[in-house]
Amino acid sequence: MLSYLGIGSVDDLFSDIPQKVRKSGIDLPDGISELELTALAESVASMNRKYRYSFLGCGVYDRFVPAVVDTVISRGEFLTSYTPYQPEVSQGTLQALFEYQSLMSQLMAMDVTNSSMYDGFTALGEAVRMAFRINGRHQVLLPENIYTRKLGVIRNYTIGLGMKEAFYRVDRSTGSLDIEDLKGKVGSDTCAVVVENPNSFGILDPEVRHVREVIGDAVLIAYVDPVSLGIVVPPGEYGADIAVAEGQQLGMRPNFGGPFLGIMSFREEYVRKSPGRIIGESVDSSGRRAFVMTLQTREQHIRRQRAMSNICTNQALMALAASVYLATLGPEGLRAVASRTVEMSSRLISSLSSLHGISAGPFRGTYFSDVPVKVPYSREELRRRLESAGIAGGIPLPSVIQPLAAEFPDTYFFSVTEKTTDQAIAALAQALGVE
Amino acid sequence: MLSYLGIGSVDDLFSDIPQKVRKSGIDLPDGISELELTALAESVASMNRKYRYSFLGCGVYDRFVPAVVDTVISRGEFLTSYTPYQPEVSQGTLQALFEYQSLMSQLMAMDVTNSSMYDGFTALGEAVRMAFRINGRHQVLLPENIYTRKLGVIRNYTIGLGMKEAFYRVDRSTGSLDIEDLKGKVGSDTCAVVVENPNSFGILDPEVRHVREVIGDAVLIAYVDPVSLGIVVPPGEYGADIAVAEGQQLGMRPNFGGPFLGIMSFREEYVRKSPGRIIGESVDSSGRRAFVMTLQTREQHIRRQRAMSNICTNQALMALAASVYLATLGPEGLRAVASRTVEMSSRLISSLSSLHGISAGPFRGTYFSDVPVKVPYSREELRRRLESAGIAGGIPLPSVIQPLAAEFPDTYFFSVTEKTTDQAIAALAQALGVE
Amino acid sequence: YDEPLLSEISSGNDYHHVESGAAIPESLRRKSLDIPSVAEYDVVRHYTRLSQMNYAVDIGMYPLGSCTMKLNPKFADRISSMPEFSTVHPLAPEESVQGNLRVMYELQEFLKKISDMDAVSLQPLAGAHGEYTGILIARKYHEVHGELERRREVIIPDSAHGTNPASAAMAGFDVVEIPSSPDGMVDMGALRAALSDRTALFMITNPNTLGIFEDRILEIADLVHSAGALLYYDGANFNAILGKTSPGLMGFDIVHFNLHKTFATPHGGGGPGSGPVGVRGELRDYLPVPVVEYDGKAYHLNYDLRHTIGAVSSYYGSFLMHLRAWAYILYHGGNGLTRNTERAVLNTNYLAKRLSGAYRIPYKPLKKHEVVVSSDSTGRRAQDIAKYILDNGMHPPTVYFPLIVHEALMIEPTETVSKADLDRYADIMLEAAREDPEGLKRMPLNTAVGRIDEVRAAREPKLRW
Amino acid sequence: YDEPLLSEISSGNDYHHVESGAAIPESLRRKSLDIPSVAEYDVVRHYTRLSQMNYAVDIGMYPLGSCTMKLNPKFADRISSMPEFSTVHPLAPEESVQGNLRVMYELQEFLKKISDMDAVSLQPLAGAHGEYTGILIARKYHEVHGELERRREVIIPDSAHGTNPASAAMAGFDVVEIPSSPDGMVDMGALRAALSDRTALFMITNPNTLGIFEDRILEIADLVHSAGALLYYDGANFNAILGKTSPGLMGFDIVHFNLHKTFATPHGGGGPGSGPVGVRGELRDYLPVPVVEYDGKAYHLNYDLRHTIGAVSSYYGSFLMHLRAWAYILYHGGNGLTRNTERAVLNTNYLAKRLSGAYRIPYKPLKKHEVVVSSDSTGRRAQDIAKYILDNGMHPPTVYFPLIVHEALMIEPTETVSKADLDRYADIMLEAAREDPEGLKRMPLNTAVGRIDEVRAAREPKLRW
Repeated sequence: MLSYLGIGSVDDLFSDIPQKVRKSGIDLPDGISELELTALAESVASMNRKYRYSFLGCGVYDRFVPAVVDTVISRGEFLTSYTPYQPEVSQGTLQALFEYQSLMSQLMAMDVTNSSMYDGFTALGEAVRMAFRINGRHQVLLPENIYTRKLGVIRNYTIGLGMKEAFYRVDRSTGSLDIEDLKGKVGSDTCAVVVENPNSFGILDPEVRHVREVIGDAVLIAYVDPVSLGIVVPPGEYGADIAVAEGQQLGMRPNFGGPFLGIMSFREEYVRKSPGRIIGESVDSSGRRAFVMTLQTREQHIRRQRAMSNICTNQALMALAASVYLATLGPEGLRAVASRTVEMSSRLISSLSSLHGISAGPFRGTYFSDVPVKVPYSREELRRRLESAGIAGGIPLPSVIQPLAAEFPDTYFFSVTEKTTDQAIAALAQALGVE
Repeated sequence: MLSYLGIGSVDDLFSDIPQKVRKSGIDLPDGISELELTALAESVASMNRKYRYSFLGCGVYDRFVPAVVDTVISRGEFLTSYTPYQPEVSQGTLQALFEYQSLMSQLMAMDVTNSSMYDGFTALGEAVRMAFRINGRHQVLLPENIYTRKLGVIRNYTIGLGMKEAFYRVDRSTGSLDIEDLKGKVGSDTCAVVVENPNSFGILDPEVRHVREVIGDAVLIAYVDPVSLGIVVPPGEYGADIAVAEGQQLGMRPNFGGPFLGIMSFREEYVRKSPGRIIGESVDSSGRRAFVMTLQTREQHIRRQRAMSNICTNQALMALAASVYLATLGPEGLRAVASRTVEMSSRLISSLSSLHGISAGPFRGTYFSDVPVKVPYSREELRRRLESAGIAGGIPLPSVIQPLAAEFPDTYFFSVTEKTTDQAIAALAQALGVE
Repeated sequence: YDEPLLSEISSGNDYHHVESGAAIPESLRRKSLDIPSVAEYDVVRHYTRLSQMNYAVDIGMYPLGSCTMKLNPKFADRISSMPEFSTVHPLAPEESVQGNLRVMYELQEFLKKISDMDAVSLQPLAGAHGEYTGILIARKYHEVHGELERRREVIIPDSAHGTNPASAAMAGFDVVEIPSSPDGMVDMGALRAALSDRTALFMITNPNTLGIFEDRILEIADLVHSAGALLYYDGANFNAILGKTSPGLMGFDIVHFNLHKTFATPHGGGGPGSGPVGVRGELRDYLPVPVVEYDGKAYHLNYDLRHTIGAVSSYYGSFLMHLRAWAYILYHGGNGLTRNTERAVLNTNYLAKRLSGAYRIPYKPLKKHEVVVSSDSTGRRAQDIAKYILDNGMHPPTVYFPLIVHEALMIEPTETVSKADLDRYADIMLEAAREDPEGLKRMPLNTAVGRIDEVRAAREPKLRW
Repeated sequence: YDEPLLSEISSGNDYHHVESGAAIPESLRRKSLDIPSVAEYDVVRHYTRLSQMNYAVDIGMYPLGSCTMKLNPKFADRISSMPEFSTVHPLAPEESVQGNLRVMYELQEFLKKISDMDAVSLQPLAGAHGEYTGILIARKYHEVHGELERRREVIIPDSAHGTNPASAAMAGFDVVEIPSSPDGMVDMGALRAALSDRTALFMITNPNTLGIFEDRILEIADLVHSAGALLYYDGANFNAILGKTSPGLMGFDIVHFNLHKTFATPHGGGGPGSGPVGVRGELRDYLPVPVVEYDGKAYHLNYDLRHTIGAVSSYYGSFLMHLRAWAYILYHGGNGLTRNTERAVLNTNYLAKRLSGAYRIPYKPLKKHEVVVSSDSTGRRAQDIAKYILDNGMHPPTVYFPLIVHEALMIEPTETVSKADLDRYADIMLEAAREDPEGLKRMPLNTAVGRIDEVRAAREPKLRW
């Protein structure tokens, strides 16, 4: 190829880079064999501690992933393809994403779902931005117990809008939102109200059904647990305008925090204000059904600075994983997983509640995955007990809901999934029991 | 469907089974969820002990498998397809097997290779049967140190032929075959002579080059290590008529003994006497290159009791694995793996030889993977030392070569691959060293 | 794709392999190694493209008769790829491989319960290998009883799989073929006439390759046993009878199982298979060694069976396939296995009835796991019908087998197919029966290649690049 | 395939799920859940068939300009699927996740060496997200320096990726677009004119989207810095310069990396991406938290940066992509990464020269990672050329971008393509330039579907079943 190009060496191809900024190679070791790399990776992996039982959760769960999910998403044709700019050779991705939009819309009981966002937190940030595009107002109402990091992401997503936050109360007896307090805080500049179900106390909140009627025409944004929707009333049924969720539980592993999946559904009338990619059904030249990226005029590559969002690459493969997960489980399977989760949290509560000095599930409501547990000893002591029993879990409430740190200094989250066993709960009870 | 068939229940479909032989269900527990099954499998898997270092070998090796191999063979289109009876929709498997035949023929330096046999031992059994079909004689000459189990398989494969075994000597000084002894045993009824390279003492045997000239027109069968052929003279170059090998090392894991891959190559003139499936190149109706199972008149589904073998299902997926392995490594990669193996066995020998009372590599020749090591203590003591160091290895020579048990009571095989590290060898030396 | 051969791709190998400069003596050294040198990106692309030129169970219905191509569950793929199972060396100390031995032991027990046989060996590597093993057991049995010299014959019906006679001949027996009766079953008269004190073994499959249940099986067993011979069950069609009957109840002495059929281990484009063998009572001591035993505390490899035929393969059989079958049986359970059989048989009879308008369906209408139809009633050749099916994106049935049916199409839908696909399949086959016969001969047109010149492939064999 | 929607498959779910009969209060209860009920065999077949309707890097060359679709190595797939990495919870105690933290720390260090920047955050989840993060950093920087009120403008060349202006606008800045000079590079006069004390940031990519290296980059950096603004490097085109130059040497303040481009993490049909951000010296304290640090003994998550912009995503970024990029960098090493860039640039220039006969290639001939050609010289539309390529089994270039080239085809072959494929690609494109223009408009004919009515899709949106 060099001779075809009439050059003497590859260096000639870089002659346009001024000497002053030239680099001669990278100061990193030379490449290694696949054998050495794999051995190194195994040895680094073994630096992570293995626990016998895990009660870690707070929005990220190590749920069971059916083997079908891994099989499908590891297929090279899905894994190594690009954003479907050429629809004729991307019908696989396009149809799968159209199906994802459909499945999620059914799960949320919402009109429309976009083809994915980065993760739950950024999806929530985008939802508030979208609410602003809908009504142009400047106050967002949030639950007082929202995760601090989630709030931080909302702030960074709305920094260019001049959005002001306000917080409504969560009842300390039921663990549900305080509808009167919320009502009192809604004003004429209220852009959006964010409700969570389950909320950050782990409670499945029946009060969300009453929010719509007290917030006027503010945009109602629901942040939900998608697995819970197997048995829990979906956002579309309590009047949500936008519903968002972290989809990690639907066929993905905890992945140390990523990749995750931001799910975002909304009312049909708002679709042209919505961020992200969206797939539509159309026909091809011979009238056959075909799928294509659509409403692209909302997007950055067409609309540039006037785009609805800057999203380009999103989480297509994770959307596929979530679809395959739901398709594999089916309605009965998802119901069972959700139901089993509630069952295990209730077993966890009864098991721990019998222990002296422990208060498990201090609120009166129904818990889904995350159960706050108040313990009678120091964080160090708790850590010691859990470690020696081989148990991961006990995320301090103050670390994830910082404003309530003073009120709940000794409360820790222990979370369950359908994988949680009675044996694990017994081990936890033993570890927490005062000797 | 029941109503279409005009029956009341599925039971009606089994009315032709006489009551006397009817079974009402199977006395096994009901099905379980995928979650429970996977957890059970993990717990059963954990009943296997994990070793820090392994020196197990003697024909089965835990070599490094490039990720590409697993990726390709786990693709559903290869994994879940059938024997390519319908060639128009099986060109993937057919071309891949044709390529396998080609690659193996190049590796062996033989004319033709069939599209796979069950494993190395049965391939050797079939090779002796094939030799009988070639010349109809009744004596097979084998090395005296042949693995006892390999011999057992040959016996079971030739039981219908009235084949008699005779054994030739292996020199105790060089570890190579004794060409004079072999020569003396060849007779007019000698059907086949089997040579091994490396032989069962682990020695790369230079004498194999001289066998052809002393065995007249008996069929020369070479049993070789396919990885060694990266650097070692191939059977085609020392006059083998049939070359067989265990292909497990080419991209498969030890698999607790299976599935493996029997490789079988031979001279072109014998192809119509050969067992197993074979793929040929042809053209389709429009003259384009296409592949198809061919010479099927040798096979059981056509020839029935006069078939060259009873093989129907063979090891197509493993043949694919071996092809992808060789394609990925390329000539340089295979050479390096073979070369590294020799390097590590030589390091093992020098490391252990410095230990008091230990004799590592008692023969004068060049070792490939398997090194016989004579130790000064009991089998129990050896086991204790290895276990406490987390080392697997030390297959007793008497257990795999039973006729020589009395001569080598305290000799054990320690085997290396390209994965063996200096650290592992040091750990072994420490474990074996007399305190 | 018009996919080049690996040897025609010249991108140059770029794999990062281990390094070594060690040399061996000149007398051992290979001069050159000319396998292809291809870059990793082209290796990946080559095999990915090749894979797409295959039909597969993962693509659609695959109703090859007597092959039982059902869904190979992905949970079994996952379990069989756990390195804790697959990296275990067969010669590792027994106490270090208890997990693998447990899987094998439990699978032996499962197969006993399913078949009502008394002992099982997992060692054989495929169905035909299991047959051969079974025949070696029969051979040894007669040898131990001093009758081998006399009992040189194995009787086999003309509808049998080709492996039956091939395996019998391989073990040195003479094959006596008996014709089927007009009802497609064993001709009792012919069997009686064939049986004698020269008979070593009678081999059949039930239901037979016509998908028909041999309802005189107990009578057959009596006849065979009265003649001093043994009765062999070819397990290729086992998917028809799970939980409904068993070789043990039917009086068989030896049986092989095809794990890659009945228990859904993947066929891999032609293997690996796995063909465990089960035997009744006194034949237990003839099984190949080792077998796995459990003493209540630990699992052991027992090499010490009194009349063992010894070794038929390198180690313990196709362990990863044992593992998959073990997982399959646990997942489905006794109830699920029985239900699978029910669905498979229901699907077959449904499809048979749908086809019965255009295709001749010989023998009695009630089928088990498969149905053999003849295209002679359509005036079109079975092979041409098959190619029409190919052109419509599905896989044809087995054609021209069993040999006793003219223009045979042998269809086994299995339980893992939807009614929608069954209907689509029936529609395609019915269309084919109406299609212009000359047009059919030019098919397939929509496949990677057209009809292939098989004669040329056999006359001028080109078997490598 | 004419593949039905999942909702049109009615085989009935048969998955063995966990059992539970627990109930929740009526007030919380969902009445019905109507997602499809499909058997596992149909789920597998549906998605396998869908997958085959996709083009992919594993199928062939994928020369989408500015997308860097190179081989995604399988060793990285294997490593990223090790459960020891992937099942780790982000809130597990720091001392229990040292392996994962080591990977992240080392990747930060690798990216620093590659870019000559001083600190790196792995948190952003895609390239555009990295841009937004970078812009938030710039915003905070000006805020800390008391200049945010005044500095409301972000300057962006007209050849920039669309994400640049979109991200800037999202952070509340006004976008000032400047035209390119006749040589396809930054128009220095226009830049000088645009810069002022209202400028917060100048965003460019180098080489730019025309594949041309901006050789006045140091002058640009001086101008921008003199105006008190910061200089942003869009890392989408990083594959052109590994080991040859770096944003650090060129004077950039902030840079994002696309791990899914330069470091070959798979694109997954549109994500997940990963867009780490690097900064120079004093901006280190502005990075999102946490960053990973190493004290010589253990790895730590540091949340305590003085001017941190806080959190831009749920946790630490797309960890599995970090892991893959880490593996990619280790496998190739410093020498391999540089060689990859050399091959990528060589391939581009080779392809450019081969195409130069028929296609107009605007601006200077020496290209880096990609070349933009115009089909206007052929009298055929870029989109039609693209469809001709589709019909020949390969993937077209990016079309109609950058916007400043008429009928643009933006081609980036990358280093993982053989000369044979480059030649084939050139041949196809040259053929297309000679093909009947009307015939081209009817293409593609060989793909799963023909040309799609995009107007209808947008006018009457049907966005779900």
